[in-house]
Amino acid sequence: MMPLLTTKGLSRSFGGLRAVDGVDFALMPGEIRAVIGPNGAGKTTFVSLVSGRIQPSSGMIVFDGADITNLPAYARVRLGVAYTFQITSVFANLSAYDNVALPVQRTLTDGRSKGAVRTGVMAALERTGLAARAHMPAGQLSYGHQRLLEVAMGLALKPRLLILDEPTQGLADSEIDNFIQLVREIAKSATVLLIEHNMPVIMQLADRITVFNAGKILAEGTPKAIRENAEVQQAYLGTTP
Amino acid sequence: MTEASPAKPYALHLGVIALLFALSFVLPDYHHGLLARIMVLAVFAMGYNMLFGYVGLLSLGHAMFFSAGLYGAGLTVYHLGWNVPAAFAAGLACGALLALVIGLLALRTTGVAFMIVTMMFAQVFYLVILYFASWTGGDQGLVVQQAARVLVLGSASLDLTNPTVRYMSALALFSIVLLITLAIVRSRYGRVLVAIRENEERTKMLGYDTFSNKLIAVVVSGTICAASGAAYALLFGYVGSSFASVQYSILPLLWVLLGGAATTLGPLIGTLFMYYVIDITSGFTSAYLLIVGIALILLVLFFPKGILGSIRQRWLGWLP
Amino acid sequence: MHFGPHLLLAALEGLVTSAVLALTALGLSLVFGVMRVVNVAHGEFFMLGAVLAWAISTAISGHPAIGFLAALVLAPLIVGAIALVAERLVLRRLNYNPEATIVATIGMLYIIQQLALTFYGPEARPVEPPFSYRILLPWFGYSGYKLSVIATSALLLVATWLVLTRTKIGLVMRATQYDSETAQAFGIPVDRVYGGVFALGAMLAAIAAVLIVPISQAHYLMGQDPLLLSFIVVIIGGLGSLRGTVVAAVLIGLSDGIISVFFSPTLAKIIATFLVAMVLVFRPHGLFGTASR
Amino acid sequence: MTDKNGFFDLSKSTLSRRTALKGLAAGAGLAVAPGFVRYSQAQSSAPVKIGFQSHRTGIGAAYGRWYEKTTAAAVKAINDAGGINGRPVEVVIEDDGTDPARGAEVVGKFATQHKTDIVFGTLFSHVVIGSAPAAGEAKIPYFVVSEGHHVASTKLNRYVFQPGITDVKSQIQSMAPWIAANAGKKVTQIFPDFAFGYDHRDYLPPALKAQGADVIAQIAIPPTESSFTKYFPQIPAETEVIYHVMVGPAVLTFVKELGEFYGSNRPQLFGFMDSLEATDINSPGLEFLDGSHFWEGSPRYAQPDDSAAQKAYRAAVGIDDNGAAVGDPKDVSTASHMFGCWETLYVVKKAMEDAGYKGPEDRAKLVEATEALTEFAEGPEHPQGPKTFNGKIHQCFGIQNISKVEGGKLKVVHKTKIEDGLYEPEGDYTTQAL
Repeated sequence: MMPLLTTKGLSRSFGGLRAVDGVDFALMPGEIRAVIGPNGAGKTTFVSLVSGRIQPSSGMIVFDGADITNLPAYARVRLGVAYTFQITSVFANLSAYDNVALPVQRTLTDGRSKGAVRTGVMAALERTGLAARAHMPAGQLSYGHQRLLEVAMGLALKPRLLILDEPTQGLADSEIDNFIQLVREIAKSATVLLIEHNMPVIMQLADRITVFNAGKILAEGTPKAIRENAEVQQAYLGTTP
Repeated sequence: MTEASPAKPYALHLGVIALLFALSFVLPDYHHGLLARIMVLAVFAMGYNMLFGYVGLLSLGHAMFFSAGLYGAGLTVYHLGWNVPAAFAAGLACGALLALVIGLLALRTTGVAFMIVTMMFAQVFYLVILYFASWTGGDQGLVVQQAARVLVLGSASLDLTNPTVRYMSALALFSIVLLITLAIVRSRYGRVLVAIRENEERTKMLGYDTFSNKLIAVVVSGTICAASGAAYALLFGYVGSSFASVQYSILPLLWVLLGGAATTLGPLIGTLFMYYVIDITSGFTSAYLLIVGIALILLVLFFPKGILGSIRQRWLGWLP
Repeated sequence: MHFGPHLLLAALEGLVTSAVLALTALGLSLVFGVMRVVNVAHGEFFMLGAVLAWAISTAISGHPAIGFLAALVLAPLIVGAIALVAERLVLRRLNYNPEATIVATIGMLYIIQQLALTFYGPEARPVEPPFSYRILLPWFGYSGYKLSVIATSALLLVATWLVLTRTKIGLVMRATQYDSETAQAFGIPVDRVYGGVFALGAMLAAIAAVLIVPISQAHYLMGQDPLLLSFIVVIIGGLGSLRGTVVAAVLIGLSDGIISVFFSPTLAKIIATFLVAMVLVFRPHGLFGTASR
Repeated sequence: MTDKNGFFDLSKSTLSRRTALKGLAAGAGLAVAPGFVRYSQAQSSAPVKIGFQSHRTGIGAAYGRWYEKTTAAAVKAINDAGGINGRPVEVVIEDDGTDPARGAEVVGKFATQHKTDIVFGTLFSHVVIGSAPAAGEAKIPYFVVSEGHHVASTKLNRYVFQPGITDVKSQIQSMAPWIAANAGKKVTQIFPDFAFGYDHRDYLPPALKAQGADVIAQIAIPPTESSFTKYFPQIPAETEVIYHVMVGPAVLTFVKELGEFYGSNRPQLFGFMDSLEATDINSPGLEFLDGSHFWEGSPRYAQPDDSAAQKAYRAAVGIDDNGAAVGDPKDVSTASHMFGCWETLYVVKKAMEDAGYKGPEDRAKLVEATEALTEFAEGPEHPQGPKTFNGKIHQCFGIQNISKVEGGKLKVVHKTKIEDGLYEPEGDYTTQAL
């Protein structure tokens, strides 16, 4: 099987700092992949490069067999690379409905889905349990609901690759359980790349784990293998209480 | 903007148009004439609102789009003897083309830089009008003769200098632009524009080419303003450089902020308000600018979102 | 006249323009940078400074230098006080909302302009320079006062720079500019800083105006050009950059003077304005601005 | 002078329709028994309403104030002498903001809200040109005191007149013989780079040529300029006369900087008074002008040979021997232009009396009666001097003054003849429909 996403020698430096340093990475279709690493390891920079929010200094990104290194972010989204923000960035002044309508109408315009905007929006809101709050301004939703809305927007893009940047941050335990269910369901139709700090969530969800440290991939493997990897323990697990 | 029943907003807008139509028959002559002018300038404000209200781009150079229409229509009549529809189309074309070029350049910037860049391009445009005074009449401007301002439709001919014809022409333009604005605002495109205003970065990550969307908005906005300018030249017969000065870039901003940014009817309300405040106070005192200034400050203190914006916020949430 | 002297003259003239522009723009830049307020009335504070300079200098008899010096001290103080009142009564209540402050300062513009028209009148009135010494160069004569304007302005700019970088007041202002919420959390009275900055900005404009009235005249509509030019200078220089503001003012003043040597005047203005706009298009954050924030 | 009528009085619309009906009835009556109607109308003491479009704010405000003073004085004089056709004259003032768009609105307001008989007023050319279409469409006679060439160019319309002040083309032309004979043959022009300056740019060189003199350089200054020194090096060294005409608040700067540039060793200077209207000639920095010459429409300073009419006019308007307001020597008038308001109102009076003008329905007759005028004799009604009037181009032509700055005063040293300023008409308004 061909990987959905590969990067070759992907690098990005800010000033003198090499935030991402020659990363070779491959992601198989249908996978749930977690990316972990200490703060400043380059995780967010790495997914930003993949999503096109920032441009690489060197290296190459291939998505579904096509070189997307020079594509602008919006074009990658249209190909099916969706990104949900680490810091909640829903449109606070728009209703939850409008927030989701934006990605829905995008897929309609691109011909990646069919039907009315309304149907698509409500379907995404149902899946995330926000249907009853469709007409509330997003800024007035609780924090947990805003995170869910963020996911709903990602879902509504009908992604083939959904990048979730610390989706459980700030969620209550009960919300986290629901969230895990949701991601499992998403994974039936999309590949998921997950940046996460919450180890129990990772252990429950991830098929494989990639560990970043100092801009490089330190290790990669099944949750079990990673847990037992001494290097990882020293670099990451060991340093976080 | 949720896809609620579209009936209410459309009914409201058609009602406003019907009201303006009815006013034509009851208004005293002076206010009849003034309202015709206000409707034409409200179109200018609506064009400005398209960019400022919905996309959140604050331009201080929209006088150039207005005067592109003004001169596009006025000069083709004056020098080339074109008829009214052709001249109007020339005005629109000039505005659209200018907006495209300015958009391509100015949209490389954002925020205050966008504001200053548009202001400077407008200043260049203004100086160009002065520089080519032998064509444009420079600061004195040109008069489009009455005889040239007749709209020939088949066998019928409409004299645009006739007050009723002028009022109805202004109303027709106003109505068309109002309904177009309403349709855009309620469309998928309108939703994207608002998303760009709220958070451009996020909008990009939802798959939208925000640059192209903004560029289209600049062109639409510029074309609407040009329509207003072209109509002004043809309906009121004067083409002059004062319309390209920075004052006429600030005015639409003021009208829109007064009426309520990002409200479809706000531009009309704001223009109407400003015109009548000046008209009324200039009758009481020669120091009327003082009163206008105080009125502006009071308004912004107590209606920070503009007249219609505040009404929408407090009472009528469904207002588009 | 030969090319060399002509260029020298154009450069001198450009420097005078730059000197006054730098002070005015610095005032706008402070307000803009620290408070994020687009002060459309800034040009009117400039005008008010000039008008007050006329009023003060004509009220005081004796040697023109006495009246002028009195104006140089008093006019900015009065303008600063007016600005402070305006800030307390209006801008603060608007919570410095960017759009609302634009409308409010347009309102102030109308009010100040009308009051000047009513109480001062529509005429252009001159103020006598403190001294009138004509420097005789081999090719042309030049006003000694104009040279002193350049020097005074440079001194004031250095003083402002010292205040901003070496004093606690400057530190407080910079902290507020950088992040007003954090500044507030650290116990900086942001509210009072804003009031002070607004007054200071107006005072700088007023000082510039007092310096210029012996060269040009006080007139109630004189505020528009300085306003527009200051906006351009502030943005070209980069928001909140004092060095950038000064460099941009010199650049714009000099280019205005020197381009006029080569082209017909209106064409020169067209070219200069267009070039500056293009600089901004390709350097959207100005010459010295930073991309972030 | 009243400022204001009711603002938004809906009853007015019905009233206007009733008046219209009355007008129709009166028209019918006129056909049956003209003598009777005329008599009854003449007895009416309803005032003749004149809408005065004034530069109260904006760049023209200094002129506006003095135009208002002169107008008030003329109206008082006319009313004291029995008004027009036995009816008192009432002036309604609206501010045009020195803005062409507002100017047009104000003309509309006079025609439809105040329902004045005519519109009268303003100075700045762009306001006149911007307002002209509104006057033509409302078919309301529009008498301007602008001195621009726009009326005589016949580019406006049949309802616009300038019968009280000579247009700038004629003024320039009549200056040329004196300049060539007395000031010098090599002339450098400095003028503002906009329409007012272009009249000077275009009309002076041929007029000088005809007198054997030459314009050797033309320096246009952009309208936004506030400092001028950098343009002076463009003045050729062999220049004998600098012909300068600047307007706006920056004029004083211009003169001062010219002084700094040249010192005492300067060419002859000839300027248009437009530069220094409402400005004290003894302002600091203007010493440099001593010995230079100016065009003046009507002299600012009282002259030894002033006619009785001129003296009476000055007294009525309230200016002292130095051309400043009586009681306020700092308040200098715009003497070179404002006399035009006085004279225009007397032309209106004459034309209304010739036309037997009774009300707005007679506006067309008023236009024709004005066009039929040919000459205005010097006297209390025309204190500036005699004038001829060309009805085809709606423009009058009068004598001009050339004054020398001497001892802080302006002394008239030459008066031109009317013939000096005549030129071929460029068109004919009377062929336009009324």
